[in-house]
Amino acid sequence: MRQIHEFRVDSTRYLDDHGKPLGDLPQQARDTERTLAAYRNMVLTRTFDAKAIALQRTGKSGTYPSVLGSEVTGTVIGQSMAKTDVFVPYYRDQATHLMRGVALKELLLYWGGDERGSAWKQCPQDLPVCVPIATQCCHAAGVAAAFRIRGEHRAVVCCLGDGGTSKGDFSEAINLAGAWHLPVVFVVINNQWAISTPRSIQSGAETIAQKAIAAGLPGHIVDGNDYFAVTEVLDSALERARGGKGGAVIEAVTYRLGDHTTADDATRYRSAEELKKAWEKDGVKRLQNYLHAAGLWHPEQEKALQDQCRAQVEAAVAEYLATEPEPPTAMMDYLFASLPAELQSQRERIARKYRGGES
Amino acid sequence: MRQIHEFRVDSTRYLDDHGKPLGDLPQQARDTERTLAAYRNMVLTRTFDAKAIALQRTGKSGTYPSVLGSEVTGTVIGQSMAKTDVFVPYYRDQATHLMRGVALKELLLYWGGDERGSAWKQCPQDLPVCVPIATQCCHAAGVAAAFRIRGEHRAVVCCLGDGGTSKGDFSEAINLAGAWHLPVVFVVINNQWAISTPRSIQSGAETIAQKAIAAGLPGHIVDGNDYFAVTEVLDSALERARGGKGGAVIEAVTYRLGDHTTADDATRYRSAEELKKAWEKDGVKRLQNYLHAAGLWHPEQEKALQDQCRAQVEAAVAEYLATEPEPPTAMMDYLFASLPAELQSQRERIARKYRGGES
Amino acid sequence: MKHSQRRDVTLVEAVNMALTWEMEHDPDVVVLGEDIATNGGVFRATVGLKEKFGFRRVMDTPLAENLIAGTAIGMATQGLKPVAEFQFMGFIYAGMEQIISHAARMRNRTRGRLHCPLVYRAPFGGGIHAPEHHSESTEALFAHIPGLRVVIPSSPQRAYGLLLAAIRNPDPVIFLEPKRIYRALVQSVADNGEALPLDTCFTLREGEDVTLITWGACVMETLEAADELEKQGVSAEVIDVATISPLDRETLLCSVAKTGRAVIIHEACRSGGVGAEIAASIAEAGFLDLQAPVVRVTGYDTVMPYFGNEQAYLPQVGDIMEAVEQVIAL
Amino acid sequence: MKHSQRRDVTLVEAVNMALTWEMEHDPDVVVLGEDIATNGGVFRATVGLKEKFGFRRVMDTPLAENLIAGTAIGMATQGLKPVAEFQFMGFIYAGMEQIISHAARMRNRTRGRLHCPLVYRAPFGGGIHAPEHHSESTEALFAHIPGLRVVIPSSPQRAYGLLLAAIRNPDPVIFLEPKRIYRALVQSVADNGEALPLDTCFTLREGEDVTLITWGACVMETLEAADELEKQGVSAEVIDVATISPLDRETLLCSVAKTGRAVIIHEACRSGGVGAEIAASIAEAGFLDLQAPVVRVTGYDTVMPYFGNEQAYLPQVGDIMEAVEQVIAL
Ligand SMILES: Cc1ncc(C[n+]2csc(CCOP(=O)(O)OP(=O)(O)O)c2C)c(N)n1
Ligand SMILES: Cc1ncc(C[n+]2csc(CCOP(=O)(O)OP(=O)(O)O)c2C)c(N)n1
Ligand SMILES: [Mg+2]
Ligand SMILES: [Mg+2]
Repeated sequence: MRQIHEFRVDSTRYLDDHGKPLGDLPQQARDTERTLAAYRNMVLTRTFDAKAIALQRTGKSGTYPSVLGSEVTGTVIGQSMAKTDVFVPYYRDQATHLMRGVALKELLLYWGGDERGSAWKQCPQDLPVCVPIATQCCHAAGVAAAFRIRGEHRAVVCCLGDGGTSKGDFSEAINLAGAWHLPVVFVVINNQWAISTPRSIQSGAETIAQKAIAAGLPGHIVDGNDYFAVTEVLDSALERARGGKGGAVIEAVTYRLGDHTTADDATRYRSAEELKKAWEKDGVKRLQNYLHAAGLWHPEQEKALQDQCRAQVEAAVAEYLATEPEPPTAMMDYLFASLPAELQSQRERIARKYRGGES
Repeated sequence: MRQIHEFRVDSTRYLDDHGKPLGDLPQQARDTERTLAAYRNMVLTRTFDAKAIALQRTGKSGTYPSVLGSEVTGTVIGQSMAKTDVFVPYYRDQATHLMRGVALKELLLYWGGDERGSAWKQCPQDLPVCVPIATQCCHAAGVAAAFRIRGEHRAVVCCLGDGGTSKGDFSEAINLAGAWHLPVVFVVINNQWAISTPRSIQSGAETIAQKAIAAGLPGHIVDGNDYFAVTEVLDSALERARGGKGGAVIEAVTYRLGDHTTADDATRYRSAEELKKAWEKDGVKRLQNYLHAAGLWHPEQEKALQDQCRAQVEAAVAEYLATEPEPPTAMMDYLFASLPAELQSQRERIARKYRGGES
Repeated sequence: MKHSQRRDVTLVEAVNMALTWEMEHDPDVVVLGEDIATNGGVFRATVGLKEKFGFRRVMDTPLAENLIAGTAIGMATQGLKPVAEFQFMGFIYAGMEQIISHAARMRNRTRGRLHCPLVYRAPFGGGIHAPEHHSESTEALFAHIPGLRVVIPSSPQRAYGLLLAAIRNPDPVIFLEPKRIYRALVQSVADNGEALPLDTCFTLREGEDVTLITWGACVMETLEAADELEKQGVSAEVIDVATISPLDRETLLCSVAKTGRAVIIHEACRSGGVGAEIAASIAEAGFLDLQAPVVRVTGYDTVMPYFGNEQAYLPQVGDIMEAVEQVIAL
Repeated sequence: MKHSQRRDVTLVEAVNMALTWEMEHDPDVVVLGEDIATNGGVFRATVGLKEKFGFRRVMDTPLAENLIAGTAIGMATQGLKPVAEFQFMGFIYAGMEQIISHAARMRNRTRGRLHCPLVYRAPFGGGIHAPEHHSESTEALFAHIPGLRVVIPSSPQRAYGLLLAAIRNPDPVIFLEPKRIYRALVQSVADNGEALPLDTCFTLREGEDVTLITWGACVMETLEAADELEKQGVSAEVIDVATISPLDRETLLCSVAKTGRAVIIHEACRSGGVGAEIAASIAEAGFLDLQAPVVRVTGYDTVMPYFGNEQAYLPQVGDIMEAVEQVIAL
């Protein structure tokens, strides 16, 4: 006697590769101000990104992971989240951080090797950039559990990459989200690559969204370069979460248009051909096309925006470069709430060693 | 524009709770010898189990995890596996170990706190009992990868519990099995409990089999107390694996009829009512009923088998109790292939300390 | 309301008493782990908490230590004070990445913006006839990680006072409970919410001739040895290190300055154990005080044997006596 | 066919040379890890292997260190000799449970029936301006685990010879590569498949007045300090411990017996570092030889700072000089 149990995930897109609506747009599309605000953030992010790479190339900063290709999804996350929600990032979320109010200078400090770059003023509860892959998924579940424990109607958004879904942390965290009905939405930025490892080696699963089924969570695929699709799917997932209806896993399908980081050379493992194809789906250009076609955006506005973003980034870079380095003694000052007696002597040694090292 | 992607798992059973066929039996059912051999192993396992518990209660052994409720699935695993396949167990697989040729005395030594209980003579490549939950899943993937690397047509069976599926190791291992098309079948013994934690707290997923979808593997649910159902599903999964068609996840639905271990008291967290219901589905009794009804088994045969199993177990226990303990110096002798100079002096200290401790 | 009632309790009961007190007085304290709610923990350390405080604050988790470690961190960043239990120390390793890379660093890497006021509890050590992987003493792994406090009680009173201190401490604390003495002795403990200081050794017995330095279950054998030594006219000072990281070197050095001799006793294997750091520190800062080398009485550099031979692995009173005779001889 | 051709190589190239040699001569050797096949590893340690030996023996894995650690164990039980790479030591922690509870114990717990002839490679240490979590030196965590060998090369020649020895060794070896000196110096290495001994220190420079004990990248600063000291008329013996576990105490003690003074230099934080075990061992067994306390020059007991301040964390030549002056003064 054989029985069948069925499971499903859905996938959504509204714009074609060139920004032409494939049919009726969701009603959020009527909110022109929101759409334009998103577009501005995408352009700012892309302007920042190019500058950050240049700083590394000229020895003025450290290894940096380009966000090229993630701007649309990242921007939507920042837009859909409420101020009181908590964002749990990985390390390629510049677009979201900027929407959440992280200062350009803070991002520069972080990637410039200065811990103060994580002392975010505007979104003090958001978790810092997370380098150990997928570990942040468990933190996201914990933050969401804290909301549930206190009966707060807030939600968590956790970002990770396609590679991150192979690490147990992701499975354990989404499983807890399902078991405890936690208000947390996991957004997987599927940019097709984990450094040199293609999506196909990462998992035999046809889609990443279907991993949600293992946790009893709804799974959604969305074109990560389609502003309207990401907005609709994320808005409704966050609404469900805040309403106590539990979490979700969203696979945002996009492509990593840059090297993995400035330390990487993607030409070693992927073809120019593939990259060229991916550029044709670029979501920023796509939204720009849509705005132009809809008569909501004009070349001179574009030029003004470009100039404004460049100026904003240059100002931040100037600030960053003018920032006094932290004194070496700082390495002891934030380890514990109060420095144990035992470590005082080590701190004094550092202070002695570095003239003016005392803070 | 919305699209739907569908996924499925199947579930199989052939016998009702009392052993009455629900319809036509699979053709394996015609192999009476195989069926009787399985039944004998189930009875032997159950006899051993009761004795092992008694030994712990009387201080003649250590903490022991009763296998009550897993005998049917465990026996089928041992039966379906080829001698050249490799078994990667957890710690509740006594039924399988006995089918694979592990000696009763070896099992007694292991649970009696003697490492020699893992030096299995008859199945030297099977991995030892694994206590750290789900860690064995990665070993199973590695053994299967070794087969693939060497182009051998062998398969691996890896056992774990329902609780074990919550640990990242399981997800990571099945994901690799899917990505690399490894010849490994994961059998989840879903006995509804992880010590005191019910299946419902373990995951929000309606079934455990659906976790296979996350890895792009086929997932099967089977009544773990239905000898014919488990046999059919496992036989075909192993055939696929050996044929290079990849792995699978099988959820064997059963119930833990005993305490978690002799250190546990299940009455603290589950009802007598629930336990009574579970006994009504007992797979050993179920198969016995089937055999009687089919005229393949008679009361006197049953009695003879019971006596024979008791005698066999008593003999093993006598051997176990008569076994000289390992000398304390043994703790140094198997750490490395050859003891580093540095550890020699520590070994000598042990030898000096324990008269006759020198081996 | 400090209902300062005294109770005769074992070490594990004192743990339960401290958890109960703090959960009653601080709504931010929550506990999570495997089998800790309905079952009250496999050692009963959390028994009764779910009934008193409800499943929202007393949470049975799915079976995943990495998840337990990481979820507690997420909760802590929201200002909760999670007390997470690892069922046995042998199963904490899956949580190492979360503990080392996040719990220990959250405050430092965010320059104080976020922090982790959490406690990771785990029963540790051998000697209870348990199955393999249930007898670990790898406290040294955590003592080497900056940003963590590692606290080990060795009596019901210290279990109560130190656990309260650990929960109230704004930084992550690894709280290791010597299960071999979970029920070895009963002490009268005042249930008044009074914490004991962290980062401080406890001198359990004053002496002149030799300093015996230990922690955890070995405190029992060490005190026994001190009694034996007294009969032989040797006056031993016994120090329970209690907080093995950060280490209270001052108390240790003052004692050695007095006795001129030190023996360190721990259950963990010898090489790279916490005894090494203590011996190195004493040998360096106490160089001129020492009249004999600092000797270590420890487990052997091998895996803890299955229980049939575990006693042969554990340091015994005789081993301590032998070591003391050796250093006294010089 | 020992084509004993010499090549001028860096440390990371020597690693690649050793892997290539052994894969050519032993079909059981396989390598796995993240980005090691097509990309040849983020430091290029495995470049060319996939082209030479094919994807069956050179495997890019999904992104999961626990899986990498555990899969290698499974392969090893089948008699393969996996060399698994952790992309950075900072990401090895997810594999701790597999390494501690299985790799280190398989032989012991099966009484020799199964074993783990595997190598876990990881670049470690700071000083290369890397992002956070990319500059760990937590070798002490592994040195405390019985059943593991922990090997750290500090030159192209030793990288070649020690990696060959590690792969051929029938037990698990943690092979930590000091990435700060991956390309710091070029040596002529004979590609002849000759291994160097494990469990042995290497005396890099003989001296009379003080013994400088170190390993990994710090060997560079230590040799520099020895040169400086010579100018000042102080003759320093420099020992590269190389195999930090199990430890070759004999070589260290013989040297201290000669010099009467020892300074230990390591990058890892001070408390509970491998320097503690070495200092404790020397202070105990070398008690009568020591004319001054054993001093440690190490990283501080805090998290390695982001790269803006990492130099302030790392031991420098000046720190070593200072320590030597201190022990010589006595
Ligand atoms: C636990 C861990 N292992 C390895 C690394 C090294 N590493 C950094 S990014 C990366 C690839 C991640 O790919 P993906 O998750 O797809 O995110 P993407 O970078 O493509 O956005 C790896 C292997 C790490 N940071 N953490
Ligand atoms: C990593 C790890 N964590 C915790 C434990 C303690 N423990 C032993 S068995 C068990 C429950 C396992 O339940 P399940 O996987 O369903 O298997 P079952 O015992 O029910 O057959 C737990 C928590 C362990 N052995 N390993
Ligand atoms: Mg990616
Ligand atoms: Mg179970």
